[in-house]
Amino acid sequence: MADFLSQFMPAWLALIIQHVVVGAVLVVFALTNMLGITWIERKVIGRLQDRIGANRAGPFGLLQPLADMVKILTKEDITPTAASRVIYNLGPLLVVPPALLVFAVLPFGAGVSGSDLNIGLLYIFAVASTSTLGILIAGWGSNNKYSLLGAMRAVAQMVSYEVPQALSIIGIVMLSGSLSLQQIVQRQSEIGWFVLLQPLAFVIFLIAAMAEVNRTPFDLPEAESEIIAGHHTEYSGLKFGMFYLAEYINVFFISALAATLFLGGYQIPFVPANNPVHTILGPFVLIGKTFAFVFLTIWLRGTLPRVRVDHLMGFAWKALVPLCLLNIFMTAVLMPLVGLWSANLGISEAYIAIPVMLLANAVLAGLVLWWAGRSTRRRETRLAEQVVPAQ
Amino acid sequence: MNVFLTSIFVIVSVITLVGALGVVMARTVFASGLWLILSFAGVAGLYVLLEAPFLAAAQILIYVGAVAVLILFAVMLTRRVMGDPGVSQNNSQWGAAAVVAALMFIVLSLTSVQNWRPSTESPPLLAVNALGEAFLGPYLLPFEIVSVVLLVALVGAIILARE
Amino acid sequence: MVESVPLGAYLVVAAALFAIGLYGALARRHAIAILMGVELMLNAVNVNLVAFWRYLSPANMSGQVFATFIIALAAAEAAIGLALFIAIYRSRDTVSVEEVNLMKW
Amino acid sequence: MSFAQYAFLVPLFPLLAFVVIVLLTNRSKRLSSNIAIGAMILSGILSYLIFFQAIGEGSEHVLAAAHAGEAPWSMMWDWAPVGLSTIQVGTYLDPLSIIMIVMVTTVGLMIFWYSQGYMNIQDAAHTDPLYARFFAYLSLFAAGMLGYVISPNLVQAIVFWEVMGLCSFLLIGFWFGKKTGVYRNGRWVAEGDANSNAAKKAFLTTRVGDVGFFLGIIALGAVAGTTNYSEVFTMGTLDRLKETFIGFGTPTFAFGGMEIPAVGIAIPALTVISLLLFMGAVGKSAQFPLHVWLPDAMAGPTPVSAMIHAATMVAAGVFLIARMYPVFAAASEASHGVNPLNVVAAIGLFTALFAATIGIAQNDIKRILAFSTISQLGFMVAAIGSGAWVAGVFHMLTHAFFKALLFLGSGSVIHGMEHLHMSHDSPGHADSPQEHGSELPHAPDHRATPSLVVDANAAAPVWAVRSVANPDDPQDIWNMGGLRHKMPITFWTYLMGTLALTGIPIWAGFWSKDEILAHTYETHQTFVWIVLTLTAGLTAFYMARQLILVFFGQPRTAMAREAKESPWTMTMPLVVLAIAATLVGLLGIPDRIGNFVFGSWFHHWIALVPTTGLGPEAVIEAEAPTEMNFLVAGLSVLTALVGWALGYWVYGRRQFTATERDPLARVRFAWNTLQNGYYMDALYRNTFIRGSVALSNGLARFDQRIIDGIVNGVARITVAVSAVGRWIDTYIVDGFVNGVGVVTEEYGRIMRLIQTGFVQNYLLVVFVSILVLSGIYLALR
Repeated sequence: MADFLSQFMPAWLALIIQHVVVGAVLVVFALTNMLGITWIERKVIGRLQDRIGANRAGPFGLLQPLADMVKILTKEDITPTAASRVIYNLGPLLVVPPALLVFAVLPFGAGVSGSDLNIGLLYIFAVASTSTLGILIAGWGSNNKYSLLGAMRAVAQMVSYEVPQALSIIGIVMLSGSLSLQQIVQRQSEIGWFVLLQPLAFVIFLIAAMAEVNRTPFDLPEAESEIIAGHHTEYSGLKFGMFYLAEYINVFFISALAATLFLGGYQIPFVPANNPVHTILGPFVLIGKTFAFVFLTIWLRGTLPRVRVDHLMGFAWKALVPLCLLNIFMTAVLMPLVGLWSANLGISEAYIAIPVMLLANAVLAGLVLWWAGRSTRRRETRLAEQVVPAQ
Repeated sequence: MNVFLTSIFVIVSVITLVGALGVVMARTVFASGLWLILSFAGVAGLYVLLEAPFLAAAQILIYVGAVAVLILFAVMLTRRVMGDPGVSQNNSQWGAAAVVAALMFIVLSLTSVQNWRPSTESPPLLAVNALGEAFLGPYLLPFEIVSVVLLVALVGAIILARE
Repeated sequence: MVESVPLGAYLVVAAALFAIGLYGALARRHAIAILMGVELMLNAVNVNLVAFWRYLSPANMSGQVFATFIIALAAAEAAIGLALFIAIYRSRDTVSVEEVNLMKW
Repeated sequence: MSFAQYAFLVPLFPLLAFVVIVLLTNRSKRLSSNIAIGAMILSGILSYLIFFQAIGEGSEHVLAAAHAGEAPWSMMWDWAPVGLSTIQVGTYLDPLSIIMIVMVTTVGLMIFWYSQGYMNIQDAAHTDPLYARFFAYLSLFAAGMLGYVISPNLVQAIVFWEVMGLCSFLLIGFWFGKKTGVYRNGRWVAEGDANSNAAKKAFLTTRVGDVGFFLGIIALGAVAGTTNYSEVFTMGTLDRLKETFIGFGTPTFAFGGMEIPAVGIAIPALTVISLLLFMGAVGKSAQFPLHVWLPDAMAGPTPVSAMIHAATMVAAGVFLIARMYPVFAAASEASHGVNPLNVVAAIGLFTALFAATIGIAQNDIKRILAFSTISQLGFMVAAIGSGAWVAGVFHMLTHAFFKALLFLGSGSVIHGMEHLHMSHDSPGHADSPQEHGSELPHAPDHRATPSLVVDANAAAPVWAVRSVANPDDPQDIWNMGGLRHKMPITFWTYLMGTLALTGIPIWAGFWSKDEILAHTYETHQTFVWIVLTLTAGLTAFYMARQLILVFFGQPRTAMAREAKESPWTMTMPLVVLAIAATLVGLLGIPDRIGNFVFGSWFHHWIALVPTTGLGPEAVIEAEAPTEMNFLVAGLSVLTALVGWALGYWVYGRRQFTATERDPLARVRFAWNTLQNGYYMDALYRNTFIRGSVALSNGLARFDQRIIDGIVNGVARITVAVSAVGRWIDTYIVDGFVNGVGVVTEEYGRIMRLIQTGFVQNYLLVVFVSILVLSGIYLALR
């Protein structure tokens, strides 16, 4: 597009216009999806709870998100008197941009992405890590001790779960030899979807991602029954809408990322990667896969109870992180061997890699579960012995 | 192109320096922390301009996402939760400090501005791969030492901070 | 890129950042603010390293390698420093470096 | 199929066994020992495959390939880049290291096998509570020795060397909870921690040598630029090193046509390196000044004694000298000042004789063997030092087999003697407090029974004179007797080992010992020859004494009467080792006798020297194999027989009782001296420990009396002078002085302000200084 425009104007202006247009398209895309997700969530949760869900505004309640939006925008905008006005208003402003910025590198089809950075994954994690700042600032700026405590909890949770989330991806980076998301997707057409090669990492990633975006069962920072409503206790109207918006965009993005990293992204199964159909159909396939994950998160929300706060950190540091390290180690050891065997046997890598990695993952998972079960039983035995005196 | 990049450089530099000035001028430590984030982000922008995207991402990830959050956390933990801005944030030697800093700037600038001859090479296409090879090749020993230092710092911080 | 901005410009920006950080480290009262000044100085050094890398020897990754080392060490330093401040705060109820004077004379 | 390519697996198997046992199977005893033994079997199989491959290719070819750094005989991998060079790890298989891995895995496997029985695996109630850990340590130890033997450079060597040091510490102190005591008022009183003290002593004493070793490695690395054997042992490098000096200044410099000797020190590099490396060997191989740790190390479990003190660790020191022989030889050829080989020979010779005499007066069955080991190590070191390095290595090989056999046999005897304790608690058992109490409810009786006597004084030697007979000590040979009928397999195998050790023809020890003696005789080192022959006689005497008191006559205590033969897991290794101890000498039969069997096979296998060229032709035979000298052989056999006969004459003619004094103890002074090992421990205590205390006391007194006296005297003089000066002072100088005082005080008060205790101030000063310096720099530029 920049090439086309530069016939009429200076090159730098063309570049700026191109970036603005692409950015605007992505933002509109993200916002539309966010509205869709809120509707789907209401309907699905309703069905899970044996209700019908939103059905008043428009057919099937399809206009409900718009109605919600109008309601939120027309609410009174409150600033607590004791709060520092600048900081208080800065919080919601800082939450949304990271949620939108990450879309820049998401591959929607072969060659269709905002920008194919060759450090794409790192970019995503870097930008996503800044979303904690908004929460921290919101908690501090509200000048309310519950907000502050909620914000600190939220930040602690997000910082902790960032570690397993990033570590679970390392296996994929090793398998694809690149941080570029386009290349990661390409690689999956050669060696098989990474969900088959890295099932453990997939599970860890999903868990950590749920915690990152504060979804059930990790929604302690903002759940009403915890510390009031956490960092957005004092916010109302548009500012609360910002948090709401950011959260749902994050859910969508995390789902899309999971689909890209583990489910082959825009690829249609059994269609070769270089088939031009991917350029056209790719975005739709990706959105389809993404909504499968969105449905999964809603399903989890409807099903699982919330994690207790004292278990939260321990789970990340004592269970997920070591497991990630084991997974990295296993991948590092097995993949060169797989390459060697496939070269020796003359078979495509995928046919060797998938069974080998599945088996190794199964063995590792089995060992970990066995060990966890044993240590739990031991602890229970010990506790039981403490309760009943030896006499 | 020239003007465009130059103006971006100017903007990013101004952001960096304004952020830095904010850090040392702010009335509360919390505000200092916020300005610090701005400055870090500006430095990340400088890295992007210098065609070191990996470092830019690392800067955002580590400084903005981790160090700044850590600093804000510490601010929250070390001041009465809703504490007042307090007395002057500067100590008695701030005047001398300003003079020394200004002189330092002058000296550094004097040595900086000379007729550098930039190399005509361009950075490697896959800079991240080259960086990784550098880490595990010629810089293996420092790399391992840094790893050990990080581990020790982790353990030390936990031991220091727990009651 | 190389033609748009001279190396000296980056160095001057880094020098300014360093000087501001130095002022922060010298003049601030709050220990955490001093730490912030130090972080600024480290960032200035990093800008220098990366700028020299880009302009003088882009093929050799040493500049980026050392910048990465500095980032890692700065993170470690921040963690340790803040843990220390919190420990001091617990025992002395202040983090003003002027009041932490047990070792004086 | 090249097995040598996989030589790195030889130390890796036991290492993996260690990791697996420690991390995973620590709770399952039987499984742990099976893993350890399995790993050792794998290593052994691989070693033998490598050995046969090497035989197939011929040792000339192997040595040339290893020396030229060609795979598979020499494999190198980069480990850590350091500055300009890179530390490498790898495997270096020359004939010497191949024969060593075969020996170590064979003997080690027997010891592992035997340990199962010794630690009572078949009897769950008496199994050692730390059984799995024991096998983990043994595995790590074996890994250390194997890794050391095949290391291609001294850096890897010292890494594994220290692994061995660590393991010896862990294993000697294995029963760290065991208390020892003294026999007082008819019962045993717990006093000290002989085991943990012995472990610490072994660790620290060898550390003294290791400092030298480490410095030697640094010196070699600094001078030669590498410690890789294949690069150091080239003619070029060695010739260059011969002319290299370490020191300051130049040896001479020219001045107006005159050669003037320079001021400064210049030490010939090779001599220094050789002597420093030899220090490591002295520590590890328990040579004279640093031998004191080895007898105490007998406190460890007996398989450990066999492992550490027969087959592996102490051999590591001798192996080091053999491995670095080219350096020693080059240093000797360069002949700058001290000849290192002469030092080696002198130390070895002294140690051999010295330890043999102490062995005569020991009562503890293992302690006799310990001094015998020191003596035999001295034999080997003396052999290498006097140029018979092939014979020395050969003796190390045969010694490993028969000394391992003797140690294991003594363990079997002790085990049999403890049968009484096993069946019902002994008084000693009841009296000795158990450190682990509830944690170790069924400590085996090795742990519970006091066996060593310590003085209450902590500074006293860990082992001391046996003042009163201890009826419960299962290791005291005076408590034994007549075991020949109780433990026949042990007796016959022990007899084989004794015959081998004392150098009776056809047994292994004879051939290796004779080769050494013949070499020294034929190279006209008559003094060495005489002393070594004498040592052989003494060896025969104390071994005869031990054999007679342990196995012949009638049982002297209840323990001996109740003794039972050990289980087959212990006796089978004994039988295997007995066969080996009998036959392994055949490998080195001199040409003149054994031409039709092996014909100096060992010599042809090992006595090769690489030259500068390439390929198998580049390897030449270092020297012709020493021929059988019937005069020398006859004399040494005669001496040995005289030793046996004397032993029989003193101890064999009548039945002794357990509490009777040794007949030789009539020569009271000599006996006590010998029994206390020439009071070496006391000497160290009185010199190094007390000496430093006394020195400090002396200095303190010097300080108090003389320095203070001077000061006081000066003060007194000053008082007198000042009385005179006071007048002038008061009236003339005062104003001036007061002025100075005021100025100083003010100045001090101002200066004190600099020391604010305020970090930012200091930082400010630092940066001001930087500014000043850079200002100066910029101004001057």
